[in-house]
Amino acid sequence: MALLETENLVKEFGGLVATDDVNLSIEEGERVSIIGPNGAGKSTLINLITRRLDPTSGDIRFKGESIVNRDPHEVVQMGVSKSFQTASIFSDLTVRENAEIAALASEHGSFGFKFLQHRDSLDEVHEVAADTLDAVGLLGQADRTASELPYGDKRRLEIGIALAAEPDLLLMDEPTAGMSPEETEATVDLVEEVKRELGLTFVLIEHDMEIVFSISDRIVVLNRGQIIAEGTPDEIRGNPAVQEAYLGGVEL
Amino acid sequence: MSLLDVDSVDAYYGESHILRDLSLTVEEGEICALLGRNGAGKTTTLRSIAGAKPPEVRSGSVTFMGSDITGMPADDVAMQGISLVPEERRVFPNLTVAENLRIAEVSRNASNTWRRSRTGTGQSMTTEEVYEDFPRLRERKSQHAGTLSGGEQQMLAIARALKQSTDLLLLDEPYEGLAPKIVEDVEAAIERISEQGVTILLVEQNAAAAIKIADRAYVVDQGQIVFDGSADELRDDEETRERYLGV
Amino acid sequence: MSFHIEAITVLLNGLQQGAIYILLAVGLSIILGTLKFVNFAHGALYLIGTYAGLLIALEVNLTSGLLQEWGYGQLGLGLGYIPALIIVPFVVFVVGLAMERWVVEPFKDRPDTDQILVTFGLAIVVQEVFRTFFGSSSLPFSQPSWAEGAPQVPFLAQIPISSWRYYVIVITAVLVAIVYLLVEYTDFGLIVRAGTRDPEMVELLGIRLSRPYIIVFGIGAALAGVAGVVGGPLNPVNPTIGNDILVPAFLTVVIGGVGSIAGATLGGVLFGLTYAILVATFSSWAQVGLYAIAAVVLLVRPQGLLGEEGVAP
Amino acid sequence: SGGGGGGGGDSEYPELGNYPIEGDTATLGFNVPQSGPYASEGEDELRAYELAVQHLNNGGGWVDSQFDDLSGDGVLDYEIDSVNGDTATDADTARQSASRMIQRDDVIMVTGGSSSAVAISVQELCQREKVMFMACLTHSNDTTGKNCVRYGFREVFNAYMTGQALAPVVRDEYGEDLEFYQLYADYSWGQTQQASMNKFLTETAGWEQVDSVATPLGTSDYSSYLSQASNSGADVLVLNHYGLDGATSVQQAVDAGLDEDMEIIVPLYNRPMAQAAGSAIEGIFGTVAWDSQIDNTPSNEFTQAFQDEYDRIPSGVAQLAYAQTLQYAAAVERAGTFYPPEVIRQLEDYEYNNIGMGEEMMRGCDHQAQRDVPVVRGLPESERSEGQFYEIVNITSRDNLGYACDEGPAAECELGEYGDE
Amino acid sequence: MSDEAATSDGALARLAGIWKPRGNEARVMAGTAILLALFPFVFSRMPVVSGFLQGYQSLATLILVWGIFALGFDLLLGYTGLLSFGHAAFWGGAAYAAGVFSQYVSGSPILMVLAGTTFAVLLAWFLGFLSLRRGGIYFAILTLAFAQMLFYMSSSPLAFITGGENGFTGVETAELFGIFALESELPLFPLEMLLGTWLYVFVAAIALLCIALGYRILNSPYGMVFRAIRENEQRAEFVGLNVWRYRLMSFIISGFFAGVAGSLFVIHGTYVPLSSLYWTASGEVVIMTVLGGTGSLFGPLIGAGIYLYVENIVSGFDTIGPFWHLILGVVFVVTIWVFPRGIWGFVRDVRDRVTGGDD
Ligand SMILES: Nc1ncnc2c1ncn2[C@@H]1O[C@H](COP(=O)(O)OP(=O)(O)OP(=O)(O)O)[C@@H](O)[C@H]1O
Ligand SMILES: Nc1ncnc2c1ncn2[C@@H]1O[C@H](COP(=O)(O)OP(=O)(O)OP(=O)(O)O)[C@@H](O)[C@H]1O
Ligand SMILES: [Mg+2]
Ligand SMILES: [Mg+2]
Repeated sequence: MALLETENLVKEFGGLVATDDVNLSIEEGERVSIIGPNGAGKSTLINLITRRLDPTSGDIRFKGESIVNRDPHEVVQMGVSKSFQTASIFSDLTVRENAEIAALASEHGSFGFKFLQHRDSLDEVHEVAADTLDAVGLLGQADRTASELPYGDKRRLEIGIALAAEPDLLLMDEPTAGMSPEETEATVDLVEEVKRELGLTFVLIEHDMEIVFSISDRIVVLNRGQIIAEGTPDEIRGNPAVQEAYLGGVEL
Repeated sequence: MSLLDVDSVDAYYGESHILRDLSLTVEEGEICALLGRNGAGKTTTLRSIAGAKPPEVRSGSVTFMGSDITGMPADDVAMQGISLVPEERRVFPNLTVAENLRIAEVSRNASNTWRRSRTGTGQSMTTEEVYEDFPRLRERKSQHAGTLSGGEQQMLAIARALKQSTDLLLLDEPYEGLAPKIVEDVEAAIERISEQGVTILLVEQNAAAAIKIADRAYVVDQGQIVFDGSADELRDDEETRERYLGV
Repeated sequence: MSFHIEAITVLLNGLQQGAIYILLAVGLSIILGTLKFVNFAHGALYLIGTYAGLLIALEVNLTSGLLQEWGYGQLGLGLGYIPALIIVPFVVFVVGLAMERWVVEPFKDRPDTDQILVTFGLAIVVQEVFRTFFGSSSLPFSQPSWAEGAPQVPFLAQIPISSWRYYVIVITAVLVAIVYLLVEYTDFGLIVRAGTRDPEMVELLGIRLSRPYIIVFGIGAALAGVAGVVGGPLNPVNPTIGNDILVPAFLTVVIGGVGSIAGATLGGVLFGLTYAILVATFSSWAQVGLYAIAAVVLLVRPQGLLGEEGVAP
Repeated sequence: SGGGGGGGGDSEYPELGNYPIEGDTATLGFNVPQSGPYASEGEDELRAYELAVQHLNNGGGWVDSQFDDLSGDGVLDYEIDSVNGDTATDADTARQSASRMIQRDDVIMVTGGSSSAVAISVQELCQREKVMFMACLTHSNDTTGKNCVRYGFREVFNAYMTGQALAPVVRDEYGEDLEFYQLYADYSWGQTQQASMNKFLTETAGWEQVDSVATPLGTSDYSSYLSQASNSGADVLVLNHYGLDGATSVQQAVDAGLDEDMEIIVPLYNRPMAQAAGSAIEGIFGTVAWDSQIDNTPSNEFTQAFQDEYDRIPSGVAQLAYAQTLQYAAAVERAGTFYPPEVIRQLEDYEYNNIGMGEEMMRGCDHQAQRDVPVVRGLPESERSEGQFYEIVNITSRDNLGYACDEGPAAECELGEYGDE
Repeated sequence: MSDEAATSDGALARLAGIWKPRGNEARVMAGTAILLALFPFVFSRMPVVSGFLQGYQSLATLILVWGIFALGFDLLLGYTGLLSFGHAAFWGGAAYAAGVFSQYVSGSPILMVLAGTTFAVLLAWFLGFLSLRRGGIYFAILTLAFAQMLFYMSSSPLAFITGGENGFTGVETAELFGIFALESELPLFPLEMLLGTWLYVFVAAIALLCIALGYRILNSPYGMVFRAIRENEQRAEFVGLNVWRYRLMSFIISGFFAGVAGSLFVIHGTYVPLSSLYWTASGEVVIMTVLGGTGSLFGPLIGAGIYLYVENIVSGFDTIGPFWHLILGVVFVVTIWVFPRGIWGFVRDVRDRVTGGDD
């Protein structure tokens, strides 16, 4: 059984069909990139999966369970995490608290009646938070206020928060947009390392073909809301339809 | 005299010192590229020129067509004939595509009527010309810009700047988020504008793409200019490319 | 009395009631939409408009307050209603400009709760200043003699509504139409609407926004001033009227949809009619009905009747 | 505590409420509306209270001429002092204010109130705190009916008596077999006023009620309600609104042309109201508590004293405030102590004829004064002179008014304890 | 068998563990208790000082009652960042509920508080459910609209229960534990001198519990989650927090405190005015909270004290008395302008500057 499946997924905006009958299936442990020209419907697809948008029709299943009637936070609880393009953190809280929030959410569910419990007593949460911060290399700065961090560290923290939720599937919408090649590389390394250690599955949206072709197991090409091709990087490279619609003859 | 002369500028965000004694010049009619890795200070340079706040320019001067525009508010700078197409897609999401284009005209008209007169002799395209260059925009002309895709929005942002009366066009990563095929369209458009006599200062991380069309290039790192030369020189200067551009 | 007379009476009552809300709501709404500023002191502008109108139109006897203690027992220019109707919008426009400059600007980048709080505080201060100088007791603001009595409506019997209320409806309709055209069809309106979403970009295009902004605020204030002059003779005039009208005015904005002039108008009409119909049928539910309608609209369409999804605070 | 001292035999009685008084000044609490719909009335009340204090301490006015019990040199050797508070025509504010007077300022008596909701809530507090309350302006049947208390007394007549006094007058004027429509302020006073009007216009005048509609207290725009009344086709409109509300509703009724097809009655009105309503009040019948046009010695003396002090004609409210304060002081003198139970006993069933309203009795069974009721009618603007906005058409004798202790509102009254049982 | 015993032991231990004071809780509570015990004496009976302050016993009680209200309000405004203009609904709603309860069921003060609070919590759950669909100004307006609706409900359609504009006069409070008449004074000399009436003792005890509860909530996971939501709602949603639920909880918790306070308000005044549901009551608690200082536990208490002091005592001064409302308005505006964290925040800033900012 696939980890994530969409079945005849359709999203219309007024007359425009942004997602057109998409059947996507992602296996556990896979790295999948979604590419396609501007306006192809990539972000829309991600927003449908994270439940920020309601599909017009069709179904989305995660671990075999339909999620179209779930709230965004429930989807996160089930194990879908999304990293944000800009550093989206809790800037007035400390770095540690940032991680603790995420850990708390995943350890104790999306909501609990724990308003009488002193937080000093939540040992597991402290542990998970510390481990995550260690993994992204921020443990040394745990007690700084997040807003004081340099930008790069904020991006790390951002990813750290996504990881502290202990996801099974990580969605990344243009995670390296605006990053230098080095930073991009560092981010890719971080993700690869995490994947190795946690067995994470992830879905990547990128325009940077170098990254796409170097780290994907499989590439899905969207055009006008439809999947027009799907396959390994090599298959996609040679696909004339993709060349025409997307790469427009650029040498790679 | 150069068209634009940035002389020993120091710029700050709050207390953090971003541009350090940065100088560059842009000659009339050329395409000049400003390259550098993420966080190097490219956007900050453009914003300092355009008068956007923040950053705050604390010392040094910016001279355009011989007049000092340091510290001028953004709208005044724009009136002198400098147009900035910022990074991200800064279209007005609640206006239609056509209205987004019309507002650029408002500014052009304003410059000739109830505001001070323009010093430049700037070029500007008509709406028809813009639609010709970006047929996609004509198709979507009465759609609200907020519902365009990222790439469509980027095109609209460039198109809008072209409709301003412009002597100097500042482009901040115009290819970002664009599909390769569209990148070509945009490249072509930029070259066409340049041929019409508009001077262009192009900011890019993607050095290869920029060098392709640029006459001259600067490389900035940590707020300082570390390379200055023709596009060909940069193409040949492997060390600089490796050190500062990571390619 | 025949049913259609009753229906027309209710309709006119509703429109007139709604008209005052509309004048306030349109101003509030464009200010909220454009400047992103939540003005809980809008009622204070109405209050200023009413007192200014009263003092320009008539001469009044003060019975309490500091002015009376200082010997200004009788106050006012006594110029009549038409001059008041012309002068007051300018006066309140200027007050609006001052307020934009001294209050809105400093609070532009503060959270909207701070804006609500500071203007809520200002509203209290203005009310109390008026109480201090003019006393708490109500001042008589009678309708002009040329608008007294109920006019004979052609083809119908006499409808028990004073002619001033017809004027209120007409004045409101004209003003709202003007503002609507201004915002939708002029370059000024284009700039304002663009600035609503991305002010910095507008400036980068070479258009200075401070002037359009201050004018928007001024227009909103002037509309509140007009509401004060036309609404004054319909109600007793005392320092609390501004804050009393604020709540329904705000509800009108939100049920209409923030930033939408048409929405504010629709909201005002809906409000006025609901009230008038309920008074005519289940009068003890009239006030409850107003708030219930508001609640229902917001629950079904949180962005308001004509509001865009995802726009504004 | 225990520093009673001073006045004749004060120490005979145990502590109760704010008795005994510490020091040698006795403080009275004037709790009047200084904002809200009855604010104009409150202003005049306060003037009269201050005048009363002045006369109690220094002589003058009725203290010299009408009240034999009073010396003009304080009360029982105590100098009279006062504190005042704003009720804002709001029961909660009024109670807070009264509670401050009682607890901090140790007042021995509270007076004031010009909404029945205020009076009823404050007098209930006074009963609990064992401090006397001399109601000034409250006209609801309930004040001395189902909400009556041992510690509260009311000089002014009530809604029931207004109905009794008005019904025959309007019947004689407008005829029988008419239909009437009522609007009323939705609280204690308005409710009992409309019930009383209904009772007597039906029973005495033989009219028929078409409908009776409640309006919230403090309504500022009555137009929708008035349209309903107009469209009902009734012959008479009864506006049971008072103070600013009354002035507004009458004015809006006339503005909308209602007076062309209907007769309007405003059962209770007064000088500030008539003034605010302007020409709208012309020809409209109602009752007032007292008026300076009443020509007898006490009335003239009070008008004179008030004018001397404030250079204006006193309203009925002012006369009530003044009279209630002196009435209390006189009872203290007769009792020889401020000890409330004794003062109460002095007031109960006390007969007097010294405040310009003829022979009166403060009835023991419900603490409601039995007295005459002036019926007035608004004057056209052309006939007004010297601030007279209405003419007195009849002073209904108390013999033709009122009710026994076991009927009407009094039947529901249970006074509660004196506190020394 | 033994298993069972063990688990129930475990449960007991856990329960005790939850209540065990942690951090500096014990210290803070002890300090608060002492302050509460001294307050009425200093305020209304202490020689010289009270003459200067001109306080009185029932105002001391009232300050605590409103203080509890403001404290709860701050949990919402200061920590979750939601500005409600409809808290009068819970304050007044609880007051009516407790009042009606005393008339028809029992006048026991403790039961009255329970009844009023339960009603407020249910109401908060219901209104929160409806109002929390949008934040910012929409939330402020929706809460305002619902509270006004309740006001008008009780002013007319429900007047047969509430007494409408007349207020609810049927309150019948019984003795505390069936022994102590609330309005009577404490029997023993120093106690009477210190605390005054049983009513104060009752209110102060509940206030102490409320402060302890508030302190604990802020140091529970809730405190952290509330702040996270205020900072970045979208991110909070995408770490898997049910933002809506937590907001609702903070609204309900705040309604709980308002309910406790509203019930005490009836017990204190033996009367429910209609105006307790009017939006000005919501406005008052806003002023108190902001004046005292949002985002702190003691700020709102101080704010309540200042507000009521000005309203009831300064208003009586011959010189500035008549302008008390104006003065409060001006002080309020200045506070937001210059010290957005209120008086308490200002004091803390000064202290931090002096001591170098630990704690
Ligand atoms: N809220 C909306 N209302 C109307 N149309 C929309 C909306 N959101 C997206 N669209 C349209 O749906 C199409 C797909 O947009 P989407 O943002 O998913 O593209 P994308 O593949 O992410 O493009 P890019 O690579 O440029 O970011 C576009 O044509 C866009 O204009
Ligand atoms: N508003 C701001 N406040 C504080 N620091 C800022 C701000 N904007 C940018 N910076 C910092 O200034 C430095 C230069 O940023 P700038 O945006 O100019 O870089 P850039 O060269 O445009 O990079 P990119 O390629 O990512 O756009 C960076 O270290 C960045 O973190
Ligand atoms: Mg996208
Ligand atoms: Mg940049």
